[in-house]
Amino acid sequence: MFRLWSGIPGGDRGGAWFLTLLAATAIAVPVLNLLVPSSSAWHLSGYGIALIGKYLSYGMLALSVDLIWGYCGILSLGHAAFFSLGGYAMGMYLMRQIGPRGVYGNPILPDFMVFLNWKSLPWFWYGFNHFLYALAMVALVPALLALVFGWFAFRSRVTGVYFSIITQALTYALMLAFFRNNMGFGGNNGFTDFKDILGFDLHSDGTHVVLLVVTAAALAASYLACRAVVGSRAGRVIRAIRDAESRTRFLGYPVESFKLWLFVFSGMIAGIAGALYVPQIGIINPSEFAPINSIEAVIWVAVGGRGTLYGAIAGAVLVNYAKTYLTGAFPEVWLYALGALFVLVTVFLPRGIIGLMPLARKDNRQTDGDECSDDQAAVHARTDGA
Amino acid sequence: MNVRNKRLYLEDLTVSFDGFKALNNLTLYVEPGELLCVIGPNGAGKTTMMDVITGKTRPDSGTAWFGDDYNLLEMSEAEIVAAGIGRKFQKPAVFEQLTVFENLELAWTGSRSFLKTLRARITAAQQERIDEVLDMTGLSGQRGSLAGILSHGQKQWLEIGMLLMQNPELLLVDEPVAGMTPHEIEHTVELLLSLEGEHSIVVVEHDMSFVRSIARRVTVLHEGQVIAEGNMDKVQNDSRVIEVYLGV
Amino acid sequence: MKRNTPLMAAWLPVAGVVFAQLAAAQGTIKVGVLHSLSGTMAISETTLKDTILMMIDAQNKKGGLLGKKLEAVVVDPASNWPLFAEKAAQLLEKDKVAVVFGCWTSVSRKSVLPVFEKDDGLLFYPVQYEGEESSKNVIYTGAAPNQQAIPAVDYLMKEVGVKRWVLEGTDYVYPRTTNKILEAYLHQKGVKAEDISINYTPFGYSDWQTRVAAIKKFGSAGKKTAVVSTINGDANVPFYKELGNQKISAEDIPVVAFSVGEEELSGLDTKPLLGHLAAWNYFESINTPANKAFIDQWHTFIKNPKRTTNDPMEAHYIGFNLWVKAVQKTNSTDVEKVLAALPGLETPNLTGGVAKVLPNHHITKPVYIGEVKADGQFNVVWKSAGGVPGEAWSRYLPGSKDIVADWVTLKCGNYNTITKKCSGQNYK
Amino acid sequence: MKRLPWYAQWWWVLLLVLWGAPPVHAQSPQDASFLSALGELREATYSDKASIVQRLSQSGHPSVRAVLTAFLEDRLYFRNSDQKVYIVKSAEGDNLHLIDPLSLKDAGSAPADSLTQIGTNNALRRELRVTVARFALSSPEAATRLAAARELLRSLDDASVALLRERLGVETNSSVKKEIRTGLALAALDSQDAKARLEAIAILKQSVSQDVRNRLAPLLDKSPSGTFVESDEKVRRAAASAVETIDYWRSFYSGIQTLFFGLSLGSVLVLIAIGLAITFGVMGVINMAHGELMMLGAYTTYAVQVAMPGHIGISILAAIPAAFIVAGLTGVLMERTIIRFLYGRPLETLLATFGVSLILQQAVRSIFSALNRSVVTPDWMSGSLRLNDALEVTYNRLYVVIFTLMVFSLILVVLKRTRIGLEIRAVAQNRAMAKAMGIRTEWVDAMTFGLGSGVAGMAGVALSQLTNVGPNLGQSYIIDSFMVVVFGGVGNLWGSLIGGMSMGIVNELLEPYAGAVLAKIFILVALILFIQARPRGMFPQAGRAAEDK
Repeated sequence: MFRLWSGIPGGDRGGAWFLTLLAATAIAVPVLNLLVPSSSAWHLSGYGIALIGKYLSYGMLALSVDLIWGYCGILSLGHAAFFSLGGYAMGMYLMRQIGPRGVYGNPILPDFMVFLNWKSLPWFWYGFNHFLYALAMVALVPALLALVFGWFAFRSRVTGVYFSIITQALTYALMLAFFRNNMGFGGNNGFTDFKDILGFDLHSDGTHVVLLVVTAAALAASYLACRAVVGSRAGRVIRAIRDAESRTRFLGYPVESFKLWLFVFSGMIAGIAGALYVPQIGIINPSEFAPINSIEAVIWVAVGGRGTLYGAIAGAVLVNYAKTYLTGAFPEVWLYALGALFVLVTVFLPRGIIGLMPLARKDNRQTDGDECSDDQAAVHARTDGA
Repeated sequence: MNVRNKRLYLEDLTVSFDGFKALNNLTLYVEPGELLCVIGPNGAGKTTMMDVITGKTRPDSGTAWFGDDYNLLEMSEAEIVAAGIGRKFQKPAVFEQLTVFENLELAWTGSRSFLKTLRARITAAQQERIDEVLDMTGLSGQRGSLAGILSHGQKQWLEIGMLLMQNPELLLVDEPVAGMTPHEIEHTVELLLSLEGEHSIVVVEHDMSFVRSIARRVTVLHEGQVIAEGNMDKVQNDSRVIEVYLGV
Repeated sequence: MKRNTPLMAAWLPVAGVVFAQLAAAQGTIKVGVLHSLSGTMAISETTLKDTILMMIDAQNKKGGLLGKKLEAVVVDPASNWPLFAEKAAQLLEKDKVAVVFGCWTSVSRKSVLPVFEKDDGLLFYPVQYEGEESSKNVIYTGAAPNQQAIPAVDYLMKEVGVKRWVLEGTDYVYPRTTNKILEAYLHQKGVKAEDISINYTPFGYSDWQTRVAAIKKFGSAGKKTAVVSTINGDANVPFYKELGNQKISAEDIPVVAFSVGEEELSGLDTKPLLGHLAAWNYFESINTPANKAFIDQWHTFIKNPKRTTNDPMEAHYIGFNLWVKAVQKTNSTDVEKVLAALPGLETPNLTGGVAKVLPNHHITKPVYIGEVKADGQFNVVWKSAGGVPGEAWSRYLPGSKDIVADWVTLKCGNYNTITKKCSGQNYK
Repeated sequence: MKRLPWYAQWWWVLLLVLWGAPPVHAQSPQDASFLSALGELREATYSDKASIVQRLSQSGHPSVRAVLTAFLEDRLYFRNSDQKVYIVKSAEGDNLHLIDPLSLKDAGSAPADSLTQIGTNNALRRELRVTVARFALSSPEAATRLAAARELLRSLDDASVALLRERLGVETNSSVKKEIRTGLALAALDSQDAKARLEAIAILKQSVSQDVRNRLAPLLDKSPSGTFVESDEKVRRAAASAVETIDYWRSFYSGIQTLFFGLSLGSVLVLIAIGLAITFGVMGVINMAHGELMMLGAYTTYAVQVAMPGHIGISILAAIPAAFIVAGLTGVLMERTIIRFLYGRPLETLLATFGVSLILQQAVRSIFSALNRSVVTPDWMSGSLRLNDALEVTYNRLYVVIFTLMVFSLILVVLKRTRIGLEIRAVAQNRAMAKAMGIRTEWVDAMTFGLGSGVAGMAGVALSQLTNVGPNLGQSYIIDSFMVVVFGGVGNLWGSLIGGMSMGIVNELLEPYAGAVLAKIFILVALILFIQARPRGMFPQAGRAAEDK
């Protein structure tokens, strides 16, 4: 445990604060929704839960982007692909759960297959009626894609802008593919009209509260995992790669495999985030693959502050709340505000809003700060004694 | 090849960049534990030689062996490092975003694989070694500062320090004192001399006074070839050297 | 603590979600408008938003409803399907609207459907669609396939003598289903498989050279050929341009479209389209007093005498009036009551007929077929005798021919007459 | 078309031979029946209208041709007040210029809303076209005669055949003659005399028209009774070889057509990529607003057209520099206010420019509304260039190809031959050195970005002729343009040209087999794999973008 916390030089108070707030949310939401009577103004409606759930899953996506962009300098414009694949894997499970309750009452085939006259379930749908199998796929499919794609890309030393562009091509190609009705993923409509998950009714607030708490837990866990990574020596190697790739190579580090591992790990997190997103939102369709989504995810990170994990998450929450609010309050002009936000942040706040914070400036040292913090000294002291 | 237990064998190396021969049948040996200075005018092929040794550049012909059992021409950069050849670049290349301590830590010999480094922790031995090197390079005071804010000289030392962390049998040091104050140069000299014996060291340098102050043996390169070898005085009196290099 | 406020601030949104609900105005009846104002669908949907605003405006001038003023709650789902579900929940749970008018694409409807059934809302859906659906909480004021596609094909077969068919569509559920129905229908009418060519292209497809050349080839086999187009909005302009340039005139190979109306035509140079057909339940060019009044009202409201009207606008006009009637009849805006009152309710449409709500939550609509004129209007060349009742479930699809929807007696949106079962319902 | 009794047909010819003889005096009984027939048109159903047209065309009245032509062109109206039928000069405008259908003399003018158009539908227009074509066959202009002959060929009946035979003697123009011969040959296929049929086939063999093929093919079929439709075995063989030849040539020409499709798609890709090749390739700015700059160009085209109504033809040309300026200035503005803060941080420019793209999109929505804008295609750009019966090349595509090549060579000249071009390249290669040599790098940056953006604007003009002019125009092209640049090799214009063209051709070659979507996916995947093999694109080149972040 100590290692986990001391992992990052600076032991990061920001992270501590973030975890506390996350816990607070995970407690407050059930209370406000289940205990507070719906008559009260303080009651949190299912709509509110879904919103917060969405923010948190997006936060997780932002985390995965920040891990490779903020710490390893690899800008992936294809993370929406991992997110969506995770989402689709979960969606397939939820579709199979509908069973005979579909409008055509077909016990095996989802409705969209029935009215396209499909006779039998395509092979890649097998097994998705088992939750655990689906769960495995949620992580494995994105991981596999990241592995194959990354292996090719990094091995042939595709870097920087080129990498960004081909990741964009990747997610774009996947979007086109999933739009095809012949693919067996419901085409443009994707999956919707889910009934229940593990037997719990997806139309009850209770289920959504649980989903939200699970999401919060997953977010916390992946946050700690990411921090453990960037805090480890591997994390320092990764930052070294970001700053001087060839020099790191001359120190004898297999740069490519470091990048690959990180990319796969990050892809997995994105996939899990997608899987948590789908049941709370109630629909998954190909437009989730749209390159624009990947770009937005990157922007959340930039707004929050790349290179600080909790900053990325905060960015995701903030930007999406801004979207929710503006699309409601100023439907006609919200794009101006959003666009301006992106411009201003990138030009004037290269370190994001977190960069404004005293505590962040302290934590940031592990990436671009100025002086070793007491904690690290502590670590050394300890190991000295050992 | 017959065993003559030298540290480094470079034989008949030829490297040409579109026509221009950077190395031209260069042959050069380094004894175990010796401190060899390589001098020569710009374009003599000093850096190219370093590149060949560290696997950055592949020669058109010739052989390069490290000890009697490593054929450098068949090894990747990483493998060469692992085999025990460390290099200090002409321009100091340290990780400016990492602290001095972390720079040294990353240079530590040990498993380079992702999973290992993921679990790796600073052992007492490493701690000692790092402190030791910090002392040698006189950077103990800056152990916690980002390498980016060090002075030019300090960066040079840090980089030498990183070499020492790798504890290589062969150090390649490229212009260590470029842009150093006399006082810093003095310190660097001590540093290098203190390393002599346990490591073989190849120093490439322009600064004559510096070379004289450290060199036991000097090799003069010109147009990719060795034109003179021996101690400083011998070399300085060599007519060809005078003509091509010192130009007096 | 103090120095950490910025990070706290980053968490405000979550709090914001909670506080946001404290706002809830009283004294007015809220009407939700759920149409994309940005993104790809804004092209079509902004007009519908304005239509509803116009209707509300007019209703308020007449003194509102049940003595209260109507208040529009407009949100922008930005052509983003998950956002549709989210905004629907906002309208129903946060703003507590009495009714929602919205959605265009099938996927957006599918996306909000569970929300409306969970929160027991009421949605008026104004666009022609593929059918195969009937929800307790939705009134479908647009055309079902039997109110648009089938009559159009009949017209081409009987009046124009078409023997060979190209079913050209954008690859999504509406064209897929419509073409399945038409294919079955054509086979039933004795058209051979080799005389039917079905093809799908992606959204916003713009390079039609190859496809149009293929259609030309298919059409040059000596039999009269027609194209039944279910191509989605954006891809139409380049499609017709290419048709025109490759000299395929409506006289040789007529194209009948189900999603090209006055609105779309106003966005393109109609020269190449001359004589091509569209099947709708309303045309701006239809000359009735009601229609004239509506067009004038629209022009004054939108402050632009050139703006066109179109079929989905009429659907909203009908839907809004039906809702007002139902509210006045039940003297309440309670969704349960209104929904109970709607079936059987009638209101005049803009083309001199009557729109009647059927037990399957669809309405009766007349069918018109028009040829594009140079001025971007349609010249009606065929009209159905009276209103055609909308069928939720196509009788031509194997999957759905045994399914019926009846919210009056059966109280079920898809009741299987063979198994005598009612499945696929979410509401409790 | 309904067959007429044989005497009617000959009467037809007679009538046309005596053509041009002016009526002895007005208001003859002929006029009366003519007028009444016209009158009936007002109320008649479309099928009735058809038979009325029949009657009119046989009435032999001198102004039949004018009236039917007007009817075909929707220029036949009746006045609401007195129900009198008139021809109008043109249906444009609020005040229509009337012409008397009998005397074809000027009959003053009347406000549009006091008149009602006599509508036509497809079937009727089809019939009118054939009828009018019969008259047109004797028109003074060869082009009109040619068109008329082709028109008649498409639906031959004995009347037309008789007419053609008549014309063959008098026809002087060779190509018209050829068409007529083909027509007569087609007719001759029905003749009883096998020899005549053989000769006909010999003539038809030279044609590559699908209609001819469709007419020959049945000769090879067996009738239900099992005997061949064409009894004579020699004729059958001749027909078979003729069909073969025609098919061969048709497939040959369709191959050429596919190639052209590829080139035209390719040149669109190149066009949308050139601007980016400059901003991204030379300056290393990942300009996500590139698509929106093209959108601005398209909207400028629209604005110019609105500004100069009645000059559609020129307006397109006028729009090109206008679009260049509008988009260019926007680009300079972007560079001065945002991008210059981000040099050396290419990935950040991606984010900032993405923000800009959102703003620009919403801006046009606010100004022009979310609806698509209709950009009229000038006549000289619509239709297609007919090379023969099997091969036509659409004008708009043709012009886009030419336009692309012009723009491309223009950019090359600017970059390679001008002072500013020299400075641009200098700054791209070594900013510090360029500065040292006294080049105002700041200014050069602005100019470079302005140039790239301006070119994007010009691309927008072309796109306005191919697709929707709406707020989403940009988004649909941005990815493709990046693909082209990266594929060709960042910082290398020639790379973009060859890259774009080859992507276009491959796409069109695949599409017939794989379908649009799979073809596209295939291209993308191939591109991804290609980048693995050549991480710097086809023609790598040093430039600010080439250095990695």
